[in-house]
Amino acid sequence: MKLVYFAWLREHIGIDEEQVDLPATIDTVGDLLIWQKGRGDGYAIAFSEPETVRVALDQFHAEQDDPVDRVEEIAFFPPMTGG
Amino acid sequence: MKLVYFAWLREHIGIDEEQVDLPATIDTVGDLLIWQKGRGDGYAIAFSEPETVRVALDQFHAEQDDPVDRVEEIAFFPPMTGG
Amino acid sequence: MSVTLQPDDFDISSELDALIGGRTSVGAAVTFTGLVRDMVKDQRISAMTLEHYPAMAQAELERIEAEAHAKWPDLTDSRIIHRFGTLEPGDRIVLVITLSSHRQVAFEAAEFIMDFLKTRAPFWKKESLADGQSDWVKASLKDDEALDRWKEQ
Amino acid sequence: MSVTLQPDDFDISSELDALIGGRTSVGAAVTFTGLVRDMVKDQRISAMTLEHYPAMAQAELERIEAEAHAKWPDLTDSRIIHRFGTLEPGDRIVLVITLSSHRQVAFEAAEFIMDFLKTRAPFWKKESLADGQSDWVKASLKDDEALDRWKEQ
Repeated sequence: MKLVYFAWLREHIGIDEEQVDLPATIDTVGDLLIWQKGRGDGYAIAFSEPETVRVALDQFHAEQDDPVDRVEEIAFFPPMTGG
Repeated sequence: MKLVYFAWLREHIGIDEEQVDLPATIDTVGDLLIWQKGRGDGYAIAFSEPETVRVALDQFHAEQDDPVDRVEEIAFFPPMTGG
Repeated sequence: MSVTLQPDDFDISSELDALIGGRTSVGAAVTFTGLVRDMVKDQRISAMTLEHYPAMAQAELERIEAEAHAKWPDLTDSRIIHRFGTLEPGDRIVLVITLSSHRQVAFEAAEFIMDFLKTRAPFWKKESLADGQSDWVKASLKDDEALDRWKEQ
Repeated sequence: MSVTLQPDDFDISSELDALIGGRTSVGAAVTFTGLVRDMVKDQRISAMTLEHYPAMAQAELERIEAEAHAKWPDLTDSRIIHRFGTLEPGDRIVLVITLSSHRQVAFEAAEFIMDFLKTRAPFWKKESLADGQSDWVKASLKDDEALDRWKEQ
Protein backbone atom coordinates (compact mmCIF):
# COMPACT_ATOMS: atom_id res chain seq x y z
CA MET A 1 0.00 0.00 0.00
CA LYS A 2 1.31 3.46 -0.90
CA LEU A 3 1.11 6.29 1.62
CA VAL A 4 1.61 9.88 0.44
CA TYR A 5 2.12 13.04 2.52
CA PHE A 6 1.61 16.73 1.78
CA ALA A 7 2.41 20.15 3.29
CA TRP A 8 3.42 20.13 6.97
CA LEU A 9 2.76 16.39 7.33
CA ARG A 10 5.35 15.77 4.61
CA GLU A 11 7.80 18.14 6.32
CA HIS A 12 7.41 16.55 9.78
CA ILE A 13 7.72 12.97 8.50
CA GLY A 14 10.54 13.88 6.12
CA ILE A 15 9.36 11.84 3.11
CA ASP A 16 6.68 12.44 0.50
CA GLU A 17 5.70 8.79 0.00
CA GLU A 18 6.35 5.25 1.23
CA GLN A 19 5.21 1.68 0.66
CA VAL A 20 3.88 -0.10 3.78
CA ASP A 21 2.04 -3.28 4.76
CA LEU A 22 -0.64 -2.28 7.24
CA PRO A 23 -1.16 -4.49 10.33
CA ALA A 24 -4.29 -6.66 10.04
CA THR A 25 -5.79 -4.85 13.05
CA ILE A 26 -6.32 -1.66 11.02
CA ASP A 27 -9.81 -1.51 9.57
CA THR A 28 -10.66 2.18 9.25
CA VAL A 29 -9.12 5.58 8.58
CA GLY A 30 -9.43 6.27 12.34
CA ASP A 31 -7.37 3.14 13.20
CA LEU A 32 -4.74 4.17 10.68
CA LEU A 33 -4.33 7.66 12.17
CA ILE A 34 -3.69 6.17 15.64
CA TRP A 35 -1.19 3.66 14.22
CA GLN A 36 0.70 6.38 12.31
CA LYS A 37 1.24 8.35 15.53
CA GLY A 38 3.33 5.49 17.01
CA ARG A 39 5.72 5.03 14.08
CA GLY A 40 8.50 7.41 15.25
CA ASP A 41 9.30 10.99 16.20
CA GLY A 42 8.30 12.65 12.91
CA TYR A 43 5.04 10.67 12.78
CA ALA A 44 4.32 11.51 16.45
CA ILE A 45 4.48 15.23 15.64
CA ALA A 46 2.62 14.96 12.31
CA PHE A 47 -0.25 12.97 13.85
CA SER A 48 -0.27 14.55 17.33
CA GLU A 49 -3.65 16.15 16.59
CA PRO A 50 -5.31 13.59 14.30
CA GLU A 51 -8.45 15.74 13.97
CA THR A 52 -6.38 18.23 11.93
CA VAL A 53 -5.29 15.54 9.45
CA ARG A 54 -7.38 14.92 6.33
CA VAL A 55 -7.22 11.56 4.57
CA ALA A 56 -7.95 10.62 0.95
CA LEU A 57 -8.43 7.02 -0.23
CA ASP A 58 -7.51 6.59 -3.90
CA GLN A 59 -7.95 10.37 -4.44
CA PHE A 60 -11.35 10.64 -2.72
CA HIS A 61 -11.87 12.49 0.57
CA ALA A 62 -12.48 9.97 3.37
CA GLU A 63 -14.07 10.01 6.83
CA GLN A 64 -12.79 8.47 10.08
CA ASP A 65 -14.90 5.32 9.79
CA ASP A 66 -14.25 4.55 6.09
CA PRO A 67 -12.59 1.11 5.63
CA VAL A 68 -9.03 1.11 4.25
CA ASP A 69 -8.92 -2.37 2.70
CA ARG A 70 -8.70 -2.67 -1.10
CA VAL A 71 -7.23 0.84 -1.32
CA GLU A 72 -4.07 1.43 -3.37
CA GLU A 73 -3.06 4.95 -2.31
CA ILE A 74 -3.75 6.71 0.98
CA ALA A 75 -2.95 10.42 1.25
CA PHE A 76 -2.50 12.46 4.45
CA PHE A 77 -2.68 16.25 4.44
CA PRO A 78 -3.84 19.33 6.38
CA PRO A 79 -7.09 21.20 5.64
CA MET A 80 -6.84 22.68 2.17
CA THR A 81 -5.90 26.29 1.46
CA GLY A 82 -5.92 26.64 -2.35
CA GLY A 83 -7.76 29.13 -4.51
CA MET B 1 -38.65 73.23 -20.30
CA LYS B 2 -36.99 70.51 -22.38
CA LEU B 3 -38.74 67.20 -22.96
CA VAL B 4 -36.73 64.22 -24.30
CA TYR B 5 -38.01 60.88 -25.60
CA PHE B 6 -36.39 57.46 -25.98
CA ALA B 7 -37.05 54.07 -27.62
CA TRP B 8 -40.66 53.46 -28.71
CA LEU B 9 -41.87 56.73 -27.17
CA ARG B 10 -39.45 58.58 -29.44
CA GLU B 11 -40.63 56.54 -32.44
CA HIS B 12 -44.35 57.12 -31.79
CA ILE B 13 -43.98 60.85 -31.17
CA GLY B 14 -41.54 61.25 -34.07
CA ILE B 15 -39.09 63.61 -32.33
CA ASP B 16 -36.35 63.04 -29.80
CA GLU B 17 -36.70 66.34 -27.97
CA GLU B 18 -38.76 69.52 -27.78
CA GLN B 19 -39.04 72.76 -25.79
CA VAL B 20 -42.45 73.34 -24.17
CA ASP B 21 -44.12 75.64 -21.67
CA LEU B 22 -46.21 73.48 -19.35
CA PRO B 23 -49.72 74.68 -18.41
CA ALA B 24 -49.85 76.03 -14.85
CA THR B 25 -52.29 73.23 -13.91
CA ILE B 26 -49.55 70.61 -14.12
CA ASP B 27 -48.00 69.97 -10.72
CA THR B 28 -46.77 66.39 -10.79
CA VAL B 29 -45.34 63.71 -13.07
CA GLY B 30 -48.78 62.08 -13.06
CA ASP B 31 -50.45 65.30 -14.30
CA LEU B 32 -47.83 65.59 -17.03
CA LEU B 33 -48.47 62.05 -18.33
CA ILE B 34 -52.22 62.78 -18.68
CA TRP B 35 -51.51 66.08 -20.46
CA GLN B 36 -49.05 64.43 -22.90
CA LYS B 37 -51.72 61.93 -24.00
CA GLY B 38 -53.89 64.76 -25.35
CA ARG B 39 -51.24 66.48 -27.48
CA GLY B 40 -51.89 64.62 -30.76
CA ASP B 41 -51.97 61.23 -32.46
CA GLY B 42 -48.36 60.23 -31.78
CA TYR B 43 -48.63 61.32 -28.15
CA ALA B 44 -51.95 59.49 -27.76
CA ILE B 45 -50.27 56.23 -28.81
CA ALA B 46 -47.07 56.82 -26.82
CA PHE B 47 -48.94 57.65 -23.61
CA SER B 48 -51.93 55.30 -24.07
CA GLU B 49 -50.74 53.16 -21.15
CA PRO B 50 -49.09 55.73 -18.86
CA GLU B 51 -48.15 53.02 -16.32
CA THR B 52 -45.62 51.66 -18.88
CA VAL B 53 -43.89 55.05 -19.22
CA ARG B 54 -40.97 55.90 -16.94
CA VAL B 55 -40.07 59.51 -16.24
CA ALA B 56 -36.77 61.09 -15.20
CA LEU B 57 -36.47 64.65 -13.84
CA ASP B 58 -33.05 66.18 -14.52
CA GLN B 59 -31.59 62.65 -14.97
CA PHE B 60 -33.09 61.15 -11.80
CA HIS B 61 -35.82 58.49 -11.84
CA ALA B 62 -39.12 60.03 -10.72
CA GLU B 63 -42.42 58.79 -9.29
CA GLN B 64 -45.99 59.78 -10.26
CA ASP B 65 -46.39 62.29 -7.43
CA ASP B 66 -43.01 64.04 -7.79
CA PRO B 67 -43.43 67.79 -8.56
CA VAL B 68 -42.24 69.00 -11.96
CA ASP B 69 -41.59 72.65 -11.19
CA ARG B 70 -37.98 73.91 -11.21
CA VAL B 71 -36.95 71.03 -13.48
CA GLU B 72 -34.91 71.73 -16.63
CA GLU B 73 -35.12 68.40 -18.48
CA ILE B 74 -37.88 65.79 -18.34
CA ALA B 75 -37.26 62.43 -20.01
CA PHE B 76 -39.89 59.85 -21.02
CA PHE B 77 -38.94 56.24 -21.78
CA PRO B 78 -40.05 52.59 -21.46
CA PRO B 79 -38.78 50.24 -18.72
CA MET B 80 -35.05 49.74 -19.22
CA THR B 81 -33.52 46.76 -21.00
CA GLY B 82 -29.75 47.32 -20.98
CA GLY B 83 -26.97 45.06 -19.71
CA MET C 1 -14.69 53.52 -9.40
CA SER C 2 -15.44 54.48 -12.98
CA VAL C 3 -18.04 54.23 -15.73
CA THR C 4 -17.46 54.36 -19.49
CA LEU C 5 -20.13 54.39 -22.21
CA GLN C 6 -18.68 53.61 -25.61
CA PRO C 7 -19.60 52.15 -29.02
CA ASP C 8 -16.36 50.15 -29.15
CA ASP C 9 -15.54 46.69 -27.83
CA PHE C 10 -13.38 46.23 -24.72
CA ASP C 11 -10.69 43.76 -23.66
CA ILE C 12 -11.42 42.15 -20.30
CA SER C 13 -7.79 41.34 -19.36
CA SER C 14 -6.59 44.88 -20.11
CA GLU C 15 -9.48 46.46 -18.23
CA LEU C 16 -8.91 44.19 -15.23
CA ASP C 17 -5.15 44.84 -15.13
CA ALA C 18 -5.72 48.59 -15.44
CA LEU C 19 -8.27 48.56 -12.62
CA ILE C 20 -6.00 46.55 -10.31
CA GLY C 21 -3.18 48.95 -11.23
CA GLY C 22 -0.57 46.85 -9.43
CA ARG C 23 -2.35 47.02 -6.06
CA THR C 24 -1.28 43.85 -4.22
CA SER C 25 -4.02 44.20 -1.61
CA VAL C 26 -6.51 42.74 -4.11
CA GLY C 27 -7.16 39.04 -3.51
CA ALA C 28 -10.32 38.57 -5.56
CA ALA C 29 -11.47 39.94 -8.92
CA VAL C 30 -14.88 39.18 -10.44
CA THR C 31 -15.88 40.12 -13.97
CA PHE C 32 -19.32 39.91 -15.51
CA THR C 33 -19.65 40.13 -19.29
CA GLY C 34 -23.03 40.35 -21.01
CA LEU C 35 -23.15 39.15 -24.63
CA VAL C 36 -25.67 39.41 -27.49
CA ARG C 37 -27.50 36.09 -27.88
CA ASP C 38 -28.62 34.83 -31.28
CA MET C 39 -31.96 33.42 -30.15
CA VAL C 40 -34.57 34.94 -27.88
CA LYS C 41 -37.41 32.49 -27.28
CA ASP C 42 -38.04 31.09 -30.78
CA GLN C 43 -36.82 34.13 -32.72
CA ARG C 44 -33.43 34.30 -34.42
CA ILE C 45 -31.68 37.66 -33.90
CA SER C 46 -29.56 39.14 -36.69
CA ALA C 47 -28.53 42.33 -34.85
CA MET C 48 -29.27 44.40 -31.78
CA THR C 49 -29.25 48.17 -31.45
CA LEU C 50 -28.69 49.75 -28.04
CA GLU C 51 -30.18 53.21 -27.53
CA HIS C 52 -29.28 55.17 -24.40
CA TYR C 53 -29.84 58.48 -22.62
CA PRO C 54 -26.19 59.57 -22.39
CA ALA C 55 -26.20 62.10 -19.54
CA MET C 56 -28.46 60.01 -17.33
CA ALA C 57 -26.85 56.62 -18.15
CA GLN C 58 -23.46 57.91 -17.01
CA ALA C 59 -24.89 59.51 -13.85
CA GLU C 60 -27.13 56.57 -12.96
CA LEU C 61 -24.32 53.99 -13.33
CA GLU C 62 -22.09 56.18 -11.15
CA ARG C 63 -24.86 56.29 -8.53
CA ILE C 64 -25.21 52.47 -8.67
CA GLU C 65 -21.43 52.07 -8.19
CA ALA C 66 -21.50 54.52 -5.26
CA GLU C 67 -24.31 52.50 -3.66
CA ALA C 68 -22.29 49.30 -4.00
CA HIS C 69 -19.28 50.95 -2.36
CA ALA C 70 -21.46 52.24 0.49
CA LYS C 71 -22.98 48.78 0.99
CA TRP C 72 -19.61 46.93 0.87
CA PRO C 73 -16.84 49.05 2.41
CA ASP C 74 -14.41 46.22 1.53
CA LEU C 75 -15.10 46.70 -2.17
CA THR C 76 -11.64 47.92 -3.24
CA ASP C 77 -12.66 49.23 -6.66
CA SER C 78 -15.14 48.71 -9.49
CA ARG C 79 -15.58 49.49 -13.16
CA ILE C 80 -18.53 49.49 -15.55
CA ILE C 81 -18.29 49.63 -19.35
CA HIS C 82 -21.52 49.67 -21.36
CA ARG C 83 -21.58 49.75 -25.15
CA PHE C 84 -24.19 51.43 -27.34
CA GLY C 85 -24.96 51.30 -31.06
CA THR C 86 -25.50 48.27 -33.26
CA LEU C 87 -24.08 44.90 -32.16
CA GLU C 88 -24.21 41.36 -33.54
CA PRO C 89 -24.80 38.00 -31.83
CA GLY C 90 -21.73 37.06 -29.80
CA ASP C 91 -20.67 40.69 -29.29
CA ARG C 92 -19.92 41.91 -25.78
CA ILE C 93 -22.46 44.45 -24.44
CA VAL C 94 -21.45 45.21 -20.87
CA LEU C 95 -18.54 44.61 -18.49
CA VAL C 96 -18.66 44.91 -14.71
CA ILE C 97 -15.46 44.37 -12.69
CA THR C 98 -15.28 44.27 -8.89
CA LEU C 99 -12.15 43.96 -6.73
CA SER C 100 -11.87 43.07 -3.06
CA SER C 101 -9.57 41.42 -0.57
CA HIS C 102 -12.14 38.60 -0.27
CA ARG C 103 -14.20 36.80 -2.85
CA GLN C 104 -17.67 37.09 -1.34
CA VAL C 105 -17.65 40.90 -1.44
CA ALA C 106 -16.45 40.87 -5.07
CA PHE C 107 -19.19 38.40 -6.10
CA GLU C 108 -22.01 40.15 -4.23
CA ALA C 109 -21.08 43.64 -5.41
CA ALA C 110 -20.89 42.48 -9.05
CA GLU C 111 -24.35 40.90 -8.79
CA PHE C 112 -25.75 43.99 -7.08
CA ILE C 113 -24.36 46.29 -9.80
CA MET C 114 -25.76 44.08 -12.58
CA ASP C 115 -29.20 43.81 -10.95
CA PHE C 116 -29.48 47.58 -10.63
CA LEU C 117 -27.92 48.27 -14.03
CA LYS C 118 -30.58 46.05 -15.68
CA THR C 119 -33.51 47.90 -14.13
CA ARG C 120 -32.23 51.44 -13.56
CA ALA C 121 -29.67 52.32 -16.26
CA PRO C 122 -31.40 54.05 -19.20
CA PHE C 123 -30.56 51.71 -22.09
CA TRP C 124 -33.05 50.12 -24.49
CA LYS C 125 -32.44 47.20 -26.81
CA LYS C 126 -34.06 46.86 -30.23
CA GLU C 127 -33.69 43.46 -31.83
CA SER C 128 -33.54 42.97 -35.59
CA LEU C 129 -34.95 39.55 -36.39
CA ALA C 130 -33.77 37.29 -39.19
CA ASP C 131 -37.13 37.74 -40.97
CA GLY C 132 -36.53 41.51 -41.37
CA GLN C 133 -38.81 42.64 -38.52
CA SER C 134 -37.45 44.60 -35.59
CA ASP C 135 -38.82 45.11 -32.13
CA TRP C 136 -38.02 46.70 -28.78
CA VAL C 137 -37.07 44.18 -26.11
CA LYS C 138 -39.60 43.95 -23.29
CA ALA C 139 -38.38 44.45 -19.73
CA SER C 140 -38.11 41.23 -17.79
CA LEU C 141 -40.14 40.57 -14.65
CA LYS C 142 -37.22 38.37 -13.52
CA ASP C 143 -34.99 41.47 -13.48
CA ASP C 144 -37.44 43.31 -11.23
CA GLU C 145 -37.56 40.30 -8.92
CA ALA C 146 -33.75 40.12 -8.77
CA LEU C 147 -33.79 43.52 -7.05
CA ASP C 148 -35.94 42.29 -4.18
CA ARG C 149 -33.20 40.26 -2.53
CA TRP C 150 -31.15 43.41 -1.92
CA LYS C 151 -34.04 45.07 -0.11
CA GLU C 152 -34.24 42.27 2.44
CA GLN C 153 -30.68 42.81 3.64
CA MET D 1 -16.12 21.65 -18.82
CA SER D 2 -12.39 21.46 -18.19
CA VAL D 3 -9.70 21.73 -15.53
CA THR D 4 -6.05 22.66 -16.01
CA LEU D 5 -3.31 22.65 -13.35
CA GLN D 6 -0.25 24.57 -14.48
CA PRO D 7 2.72 26.54 -13.12
CA ASP D 8 2.27 29.24 -15.78
CA ASP D 9 0.14 32.36 -15.78
CA PHE D 10 -3.05 32.56 -17.85
CA ASP D 11 -4.78 35.28 -19.88
CA ILE D 12 -8.40 35.81 -18.87
CA SER D 13 -9.63 37.21 -22.22
CA SER D 14 -8.09 34.36 -24.23
CA GLU D 15 -9.43 31.73 -21.86
CA LEU D 16 -12.90 33.26 -21.96
CA ASP D 17 -12.96 33.55 -25.76
CA ALA D 18 -11.73 29.96 -26.11
CA LEU D 19 -14.40 28.68 -23.71
CA ILE D 20 -17.21 30.56 -25.49
CA GLY D 21 -15.83 29.20 -28.77
CA GLY D 22 -18.14 31.36 -30.88
CA ARG D 23 -21.32 29.96 -29.27
CA THR D 24 -23.91 32.75 -29.60
CA SER D 25 -26.27 31.13 -27.09
CA VAL D 26 -24.13 32.50 -24.26
CA GLY D 27 -25.59 35.68 -22.76
CA ALA D 28 -23.60 35.84 -19.51
CA ALA D 29 -19.97 35.09 -18.63
CA VAL D 30 -18.58 35.35 -15.10
CA THR D 31 -14.90 35.09 -14.24
CA PHE D 32 -13.35 34.83 -10.81
CA THR D 33 -9.62 35.46 -10.43
CA GLY D 34 -7.79 34.86 -7.17
CA LEU D 35 -4.56 36.82 -6.65
CA VAL D 36 -1.66 36.66 -4.19
CA ARG D 37 -2.03 39.43 -1.60
CA ASP D 38 1.01 41.18 -0.11
CA MET D 39 -0.34 41.41 3.43
CA VAL D 40 -2.09 38.80 5.51
CA LYS D 41 -3.18 40.24 8.84
CA ASP D 42 -0.10 42.24 9.94
CA GLN D 43 2.48 40.15 8.05
CA ARG D 44 4.07 41.26 4.78
CA ILE D 45 4.32 38.40 2.24
CA SER D 46 7.32 38.21 -0.09
CA ALA D 47 6.27 35.00 -1.90
CA MET D 48 3.82 32.15 -1.78
CA THR D 49 4.41 28.52 -2.73
CA LEU D 50 1.48 26.34 -3.76
CA GLU D 51 1.89 22.62 -3.17
CA HIS D 52 -0.71 20.24 -4.60
CA TYR D 53 -1.62 16.56 -4.92
CA PRO D 54 -1.68 16.36 -8.71
CA ALA D 55 -3.84 13.29 -9.41
CA MET D 56 -6.41 14.17 -6.78
CA ALA D 57 -6.48 17.93 -7.48
CA GLN D 58 -7.38 17.28 -11.12
CA ALA D 59 -10.02 14.65 -10.22
CA GLU D 60 -11.54 16.67 -7.36
CA LEU D 61 -11.88 19.85 -9.43
CA GLU D 62 -13.53 17.82 -12.20
CA ARG D 63 -15.96 16.41 -9.62
CA ILE D 64 -16.75 19.95 -8.36
CA GLU D 65 -17.43 21.11 -11.93
CA ALA D 66 -19.67 18.09 -12.54
CA GLU D 67 -21.63 18.90 -9.36
CA ALA D 68 -22.13 22.49 -10.54
CA HIS D 69 -23.43 21.27 -13.91
CA ALA D 70 -25.81 18.83 -12.18
CA LYS D 71 -27.09 21.60 -9.89
CA TRP D 72 -27.51 24.18 -12.69
CA PRO D 73 -28.58 22.47 -15.94
CA ASP D 74 -28.50 25.94 -17.60
CA LEU D 75 -24.77 26.22 -16.94
CA THR D 76 -23.55 26.17 -20.56
CA ASP D 77 -19.88 25.52 -19.80
CA SER D 78 -17.19 26.09 -17.18
CA ARG D 79 -13.42 26.15 -16.86
CA ILE D 80 -11.01 26.03 -13.92
CA ILE D 81 -7.29 26.87 -14.07
CA HIS D 82 -5.23 26.54 -10.88
CA ARG D 83 -1.54 27.38 -10.73
CA PHE D 84 1.07 25.69 -8.54
CA GLY D 85 4.68 26.52 -7.65
CA THR D 86 6.09 29.78 -6.33
CA LEU D 87 4.16 33.02 -6.92
CA GLU D 88 4.64 36.65 -5.90
CA PRO D 89 2.19 39.25 -4.57
CA GLY D 90 -0.11 40.39 -7.37
CA ASP D 91 0.26 37.11 -9.30
CA ARG D 92 -2.88 35.29 -10.43
CA ILE D 93 -3.50 31.96 -8.61
CA VAL D 94 -6.79 30.63 -9.89
CA LEU D 95 -9.34 31.32 -12.62
CA VAL D 96 -12.93 30.10 -12.71
CA ILE D 97 -15.13 30.88 -15.73
CA THR D 98 -18.84 30.09 -15.99
CA LEU D 99 -21.11 30.62 -19.01
CA SER D 100 -24.88 30.62 -19.18
CA SER D 101 -27.77 32.14 -21.07
CA HIS D 102 -28.68 34.10 -17.91
CA ARG D 103 -26.54 35.92 -15.39
CA GLN D 104 -27.83 34.43 -12.15
CA VAL D 105 -26.80 30.87 -13.09
CA ALA D 106 -23.34 32.07 -14.15
CA PHE D 107 -22.84 33.98 -10.86
CA GLU D 108 -24.14 31.20 -8.60
CA ALA D 109 -22.18 28.42 -10.31
CA ALA D 110 -18.93 30.44 -10.11
CA GLU D 111 -19.46 31.04 -6.37
CA PHE D 112 -20.32 27.38 -5.82
CA ILE D 113 -17.18 26.21 -7.64
CA MET D 114 -14.97 28.63 -5.66
CA ASP D 115 -16.50 27.66 -2.31
CA PHE D 116 -15.90 23.96 -2.96
CA LEU D 117 -12.47 24.52 -4.54
CA LYS D 118 -11.34 26.37 -1.39
CA THR D 119 -12.30 23.54 0.97
CA ARG D 120 -12.01 20.39 -1.15
CA ALA D 121 -9.29 20.84 -3.78
CA PRO D 122 -5.94 19.50 -2.43
CA PHE D 123 -3.74 22.61 -2.59
CA TRP D 124 -1.72 24.08 0.28
CA LYS D 125 -0.20 27.54 0.47
CA LYS D 126 3.08 28.28 2.21
CA GLU D 127 3.80 31.97 2.73
CA SER D 128 7.31 33.38 2.81
CA LEU D 129 7.32 36.44 5.02
CA ALA D 130 9.44 39.53 4.51
CA ASP D 131 11.40 38.73 7.71
CA GLY D 132 12.66 35.43 6.22
CA GLN D 133 10.26 33.13 8.07
CA SER D 134 7.84 30.89 6.19
CA ASP D 135 4.66 29.25 7.30
CA TRP D 136 1.76 27.13 6.03
CA VAL D 137 -1.47 29.08 5.66
CA LYS D 138 -4.19 28.01 8.09
CA ALA D 139 -7.54 26.96 6.68
CA SER D 140 -10.22 29.58 7.14
CA LEU D 141 -13.37 28.94 9.16
CA LYS D 142 -15.06 31.45 6.86
CA ASP D 143 -14.44 29.08 3.94
CA ASP D 144 -16.10 26.21 5.80
CA GLU D 145 -19.05 28.45 6.58
CA ALA D 146 -19.36 29.49 2.94
CA LEU D 147 -20.21 25.88 2.09
CA ASP D 148 -23.22 25.82 4.38
CA ARG D 149 -25.41 27.98 2.19
CA TRP D 150 -25.29 25.37 -0.60
CA LYS D 151 -26.54 22.67 1.77
CA GLU D 152 -29.71 24.61 2.58
CA GLN D 153 -30.87 24.68 -1.06
